[in-house]
Amino acid sequence: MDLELSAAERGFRDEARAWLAGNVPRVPLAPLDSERGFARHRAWERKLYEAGWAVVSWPVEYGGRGCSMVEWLLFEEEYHAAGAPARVGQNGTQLLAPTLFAHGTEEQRARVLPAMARGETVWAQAWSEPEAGSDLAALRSVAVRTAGGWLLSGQKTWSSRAAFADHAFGLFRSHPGEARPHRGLTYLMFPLDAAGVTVRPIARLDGLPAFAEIFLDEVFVPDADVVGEPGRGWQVAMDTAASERGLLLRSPGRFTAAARRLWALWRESGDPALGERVADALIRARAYRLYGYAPAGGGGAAAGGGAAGAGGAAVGGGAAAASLTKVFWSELDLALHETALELLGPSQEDCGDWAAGHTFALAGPLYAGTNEIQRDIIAERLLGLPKGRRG
Amino acid sequence: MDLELSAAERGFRDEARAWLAGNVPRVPLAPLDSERGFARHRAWERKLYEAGWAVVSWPVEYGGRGCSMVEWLLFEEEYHAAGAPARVGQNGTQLLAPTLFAHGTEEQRARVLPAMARGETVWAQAWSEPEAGSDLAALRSVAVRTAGGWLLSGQKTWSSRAAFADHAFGLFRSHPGEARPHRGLTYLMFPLDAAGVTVRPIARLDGLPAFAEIFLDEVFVPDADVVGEPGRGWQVAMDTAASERGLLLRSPGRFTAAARRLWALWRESGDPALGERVADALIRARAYRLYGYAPAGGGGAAAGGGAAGAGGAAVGGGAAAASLTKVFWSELDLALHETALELLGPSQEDCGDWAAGHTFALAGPLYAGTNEIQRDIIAERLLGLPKGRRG
Amino acid sequence: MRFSLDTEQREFGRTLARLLAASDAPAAARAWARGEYGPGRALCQRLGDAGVFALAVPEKHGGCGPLPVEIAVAFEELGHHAVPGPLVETVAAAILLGRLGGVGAAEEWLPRVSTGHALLSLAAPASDGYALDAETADAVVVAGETEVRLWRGACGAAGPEPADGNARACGVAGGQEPLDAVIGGGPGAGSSLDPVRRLSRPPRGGEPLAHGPAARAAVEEATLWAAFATAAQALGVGQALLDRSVEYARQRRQFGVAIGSFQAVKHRLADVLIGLEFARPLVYGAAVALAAAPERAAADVAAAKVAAGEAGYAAARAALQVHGAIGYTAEYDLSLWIGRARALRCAWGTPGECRRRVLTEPFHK
Amino acid sequence: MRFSLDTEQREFGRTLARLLAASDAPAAARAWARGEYGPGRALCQRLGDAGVFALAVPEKHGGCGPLPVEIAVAFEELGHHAVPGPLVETVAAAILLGRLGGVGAAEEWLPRVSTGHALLSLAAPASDGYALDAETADAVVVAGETEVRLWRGACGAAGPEPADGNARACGVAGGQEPLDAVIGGGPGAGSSLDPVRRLSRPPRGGEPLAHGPAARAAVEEATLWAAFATAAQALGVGQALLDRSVEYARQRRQFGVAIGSFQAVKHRLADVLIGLEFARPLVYGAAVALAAAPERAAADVAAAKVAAGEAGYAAARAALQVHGAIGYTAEYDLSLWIGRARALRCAWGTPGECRRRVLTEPFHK
Repeated sequence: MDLELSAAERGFRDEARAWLAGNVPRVPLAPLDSERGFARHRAWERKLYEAGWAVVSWPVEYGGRGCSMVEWLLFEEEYHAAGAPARVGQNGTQLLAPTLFAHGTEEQRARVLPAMARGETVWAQAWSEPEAGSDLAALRSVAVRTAGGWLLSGQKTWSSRAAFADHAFGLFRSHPGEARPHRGLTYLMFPLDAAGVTVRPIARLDGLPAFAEIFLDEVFVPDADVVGEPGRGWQVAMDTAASERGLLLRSPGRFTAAARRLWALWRESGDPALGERVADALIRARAYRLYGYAPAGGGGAAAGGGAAGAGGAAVGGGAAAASLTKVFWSELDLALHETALELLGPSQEDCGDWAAGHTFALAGPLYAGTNEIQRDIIAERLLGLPKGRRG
Repeated sequence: MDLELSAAERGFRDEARAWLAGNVPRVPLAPLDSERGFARHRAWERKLYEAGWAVVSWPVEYGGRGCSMVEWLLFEEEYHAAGAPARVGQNGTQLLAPTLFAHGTEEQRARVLPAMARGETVWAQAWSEPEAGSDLAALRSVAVRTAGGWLLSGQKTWSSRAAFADHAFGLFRSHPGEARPHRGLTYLMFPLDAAGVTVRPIARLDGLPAFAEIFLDEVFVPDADVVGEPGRGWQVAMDTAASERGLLLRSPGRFTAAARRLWALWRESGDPALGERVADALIRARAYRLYGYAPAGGGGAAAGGGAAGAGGAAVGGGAAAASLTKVFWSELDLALHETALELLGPSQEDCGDWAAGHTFALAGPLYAGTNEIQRDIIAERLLGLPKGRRG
Repeated sequence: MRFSLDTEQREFGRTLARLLAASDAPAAARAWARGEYGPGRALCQRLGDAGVFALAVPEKHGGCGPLPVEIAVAFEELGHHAVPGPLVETVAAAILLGRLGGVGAAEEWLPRVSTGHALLSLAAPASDGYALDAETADAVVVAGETEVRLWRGACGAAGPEPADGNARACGVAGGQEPLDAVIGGGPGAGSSLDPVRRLSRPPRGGEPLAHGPAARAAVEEATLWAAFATAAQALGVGQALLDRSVEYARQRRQFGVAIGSFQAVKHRLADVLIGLEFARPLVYGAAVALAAAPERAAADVAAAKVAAGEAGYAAARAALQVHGAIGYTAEYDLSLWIGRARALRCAWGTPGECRRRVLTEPFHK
Repeated sequence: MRFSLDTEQREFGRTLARLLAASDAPAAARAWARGEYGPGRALCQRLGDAGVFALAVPEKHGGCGPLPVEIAVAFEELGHHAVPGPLVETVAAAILLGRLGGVGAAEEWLPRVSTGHALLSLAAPASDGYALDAETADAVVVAGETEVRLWRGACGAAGPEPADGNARACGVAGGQEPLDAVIGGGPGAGSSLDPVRRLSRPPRGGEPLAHGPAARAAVEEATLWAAFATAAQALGVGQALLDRSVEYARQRRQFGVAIGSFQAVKHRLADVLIGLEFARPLVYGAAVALAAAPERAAADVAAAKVAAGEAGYAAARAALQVHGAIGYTAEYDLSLWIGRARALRCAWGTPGECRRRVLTEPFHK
């Protein structure tokens, strides 16, 4: 058991560090969820792509480097430590792409992934509907069979990035009349500028249009844009849902960097009493980092729990283990930002990064399945407690 | 709006303070839940009684002073600040006595209360049964009608003080076959040395027999020892249950004194980082104290919430407000003792009072209705949220 | 001892509640966030008519204050209805001016504050030198450690707001330096905790009002009142968040049932109620302490501030969790209270500062 | 990088688990609490045979250590099965003796420790000078700030325990002072957090082993190992508490359903699992750090200690809440783990001390 990097891993890390040191914009980009900021972030993705850093864990043929999980974790550590920009393409690279790797056709991968990697096509997710939030299986938007494809109608909401994105992917009810609500769904990709699509941006707490409603009125989607088998979209989506909330969505490097910044803030402005919470942020970020290094802790659909050692017998629930991770990082993120705001005091309202980070962190326990749902999943699938009334 | 004491209140407080200063044992009594300690604590009750301090809020005719709620709160503050002994008779004085005041006969009050006040008769509660803990309505012990009274059979458990007490009170199923499980119950008092009663002490975490099982085999109880109407024991008991968990059970003075002791400990051995938790203990104890002073915050069945000011519209649920209090003090008690143990460090295991206090505090979220049940009550009765599956 | 509101105080609270319920304060707050101060100023005028600001002004300047219990009642309601503007600051600055006594500024400003015709802002060490909504305040009291100045706001000499309700084109009075770049505030500003609030640092200069120990004592006392009024406001904000969350949890259905029937939702909202119910006595305890002797009220005010600020913030967190994504949107009114709860938690005394105060200075009585 | 156990390490854990499952460790713990050390000593002997104590003893004294990863595996199991005795202290004292090198005490004691024939206790500044179970330990290493002494236990020179399993009537070896009054421990003692643990302060005197900087460094390192082994043990204790709580929540019915179907119960146990799952990598991270360079492992050990200690204690609180009153009784075995979790939270480094360590000394790598 060791935590030594191989020479290749060290070389990879040093290369990433050097590139980032020379290329991360010195002045932060405008916020991701503004029109100007979106364009800047898209350009940054292109720059990453050209240097080979856009999608390091993907196979080379799609624009990646075929990195191992450890290398990906190292890259993320360097990326966040360097204070590099938020990733505008993350819905695509972390949600859709794993789905295409698992369920897509070769043609879909070749068509979709390289453009995604270059930042040419930015993807929005289109899961929720007004009556289907936590209860995703209750969704009502439909895909009606037509010649050579499907006609999508209905309303999606809370669609992250959709205000400025190019394409979206989501679930639609294609086979009505199934006995159970999560049957008869189909996973589809569609362009946001297609005929019949109306996008209404929705402003987040801070006023930025971080998500949108998408109204669909008989939007034609060819069969080529169905992911997986028609009618089996739920299974396809659930794989994505696990990546959406696991380690791949919010990598340990993000919190390691934030905890270090918090520590620096505390040493500068330090209320000794807040030391307890600052230490906890450092410790929890450390725990998450090591959790990631444990092979079983690896994120996404393959996750099998973070037990580095003996005794972690309770964990073996595959995708359900991503629920552990999601609750952990979302609560860490909030605690960390709350402490920072308190350290900043009244000037918290004049503190750009930390205030924006707090706004972002506030949503953590909500998106990708509320933490209440995650705890239900943990209790039922990892601990084996009886199902409650939910679902 | 003011917090000024009247001349009479100041006089009362000063009298209590002076008496306690002269009479509180300098060496702590042996633990309440040991045979020797029980006897010592009983003797202390006698001493309190003789000086007029045993049951200050009771009418004079039963051994009290007819004190107001404010005077009772003042007495409790002085009592705990003086480090006076735990009250061995509390099951009787705070649970049974209010029930007798509300539902008992004049004969019962005259017979039971003075002996209780003198510490001659120490009462145990006998609510829980093996299959009826949180779900008290599930109880199975029976009272069968017989000439001039009832025959009690069954098993009670977690009966506090029963290892050494003289009498007990509890609920028994007297009218079987009722449609709803909390109908057809009768509230009865019985001696623990009666024929057919077997008491098996149960050791608490620290090994002391703080509670007992009571086995009943056709124990005769005369009609004179039925409290309230036969078959309507649930209502009678629910009144008691509210006092059991409200302010009357754990008075603010207890926590004010403990928080001050914690503060002193911190100043002595002080980890600055723990200051945050020490401050919270002081603040929460202060909040509880002021909550008590608000007329509506007054404990027990009459409680209507602690809103001193405007806006406290949510609270108006009578007995349900005691649930607020119970969750509040039980969590405060635990947090306070956890902080103390941490301040003491490894010597926590050699710290008598604080370790014993922690053991006691650990039970707080359990007894008198678990905090989970209390939160259900708060949500359903005070906030008006829909009933869940419980009950 | 009578630790409860009297009939008149309760009636005062009810009157304000009625007034505010009829005033669409959320719309005024949204306009305020856009820099349209008209509706908010009009609302403040009505509050002035109802006697809210007179509570902070001494009788000799046309007020009836300071009356801390009534101030708490009023600020609970102001928080409950999300009223925008430098309300806490107006009260605290008025108390500061009143405390300084014989200065001309008191005679000039306090009668106008008392009637709701003037709003003040206040910058002090406890606000890290920031002033709230200084760009629309009629004057800003700028308090240093040992000196107090008055900065005649950009709009200081102006008359009532223009009829179109938009921000006035304000000039700079009497050759003063202009405000620093305003930070925070406004929809889309990105980095603000509450888009309705705009903070700025008043420039150096302005009219000197006092200095030395008297100034210091007055500033300390004003800071105490600011923390106190903030606590009461946070309590009202928290109560509004709880009320709305309960309402939503009763109606919103997922998995075939009202989400309010889930134990996780119930317990979270129960904890919010506990937090608010036990913060409230601290707020009124602080009011009683301020009425008795402000110089001995520091710990009580600090306890009220930390408890109410944290309870309000916890209510915001729970409200977000209960509402889900809709609670996270700016267009849904809930966001007004969520933003306010976030900002008030650390305004006029962070939880950490308040706790330190309690640790170093015991409660009196 | 390979941050996971190898096959041999996993097999070692399974072997210990089987051994302990067949040994009725809870009964040995209960006997230990009554002062009947026989069953516990016999169990330690079997653990010694299985190689547990050799992990802390250098090869030249007959062991194979120190091997931190294996020690973590072992102590998770020891915690999981509630094994009584000064196990952490034996390991830490052995490491201390091994680190001191050429002293005769190492040659005398380490081979016996390695085989499970001797149990040691350790008093150090980090334990506030208390030694665990000194009355039955064969020797107590007494570490001051700059000196190390050896106190030959009351039973230090004795042979194997008497067949009746009762405490030996121990004399005091070599004219040493006897132990201070033993505190804590024993059922009915009233003030103990864990009736199975007995703390005492070793008397002055005893055999000097080392002093000066070398002694200081060795004591610091031994303290680190003690904190580390305590963390691993706390993790195992927490896991046992969770396992039992889940089992109970599936079976216990109230209100007509298994209590494990209540969301409040589910979420609480889910949080316990999260706490344990994210403490575990810290424990093994500390093991790796100790293996690499103990002098740079302080922050890692501190992080592991606070996370595992708090996770174990949270598991105890949740277990109590799920079990209700029965969990609060001494006669139900759950109490063994609850008591241990309470004691281990602050043993060999309180959460506060550990957090301070992390704040002042960064993680390496």
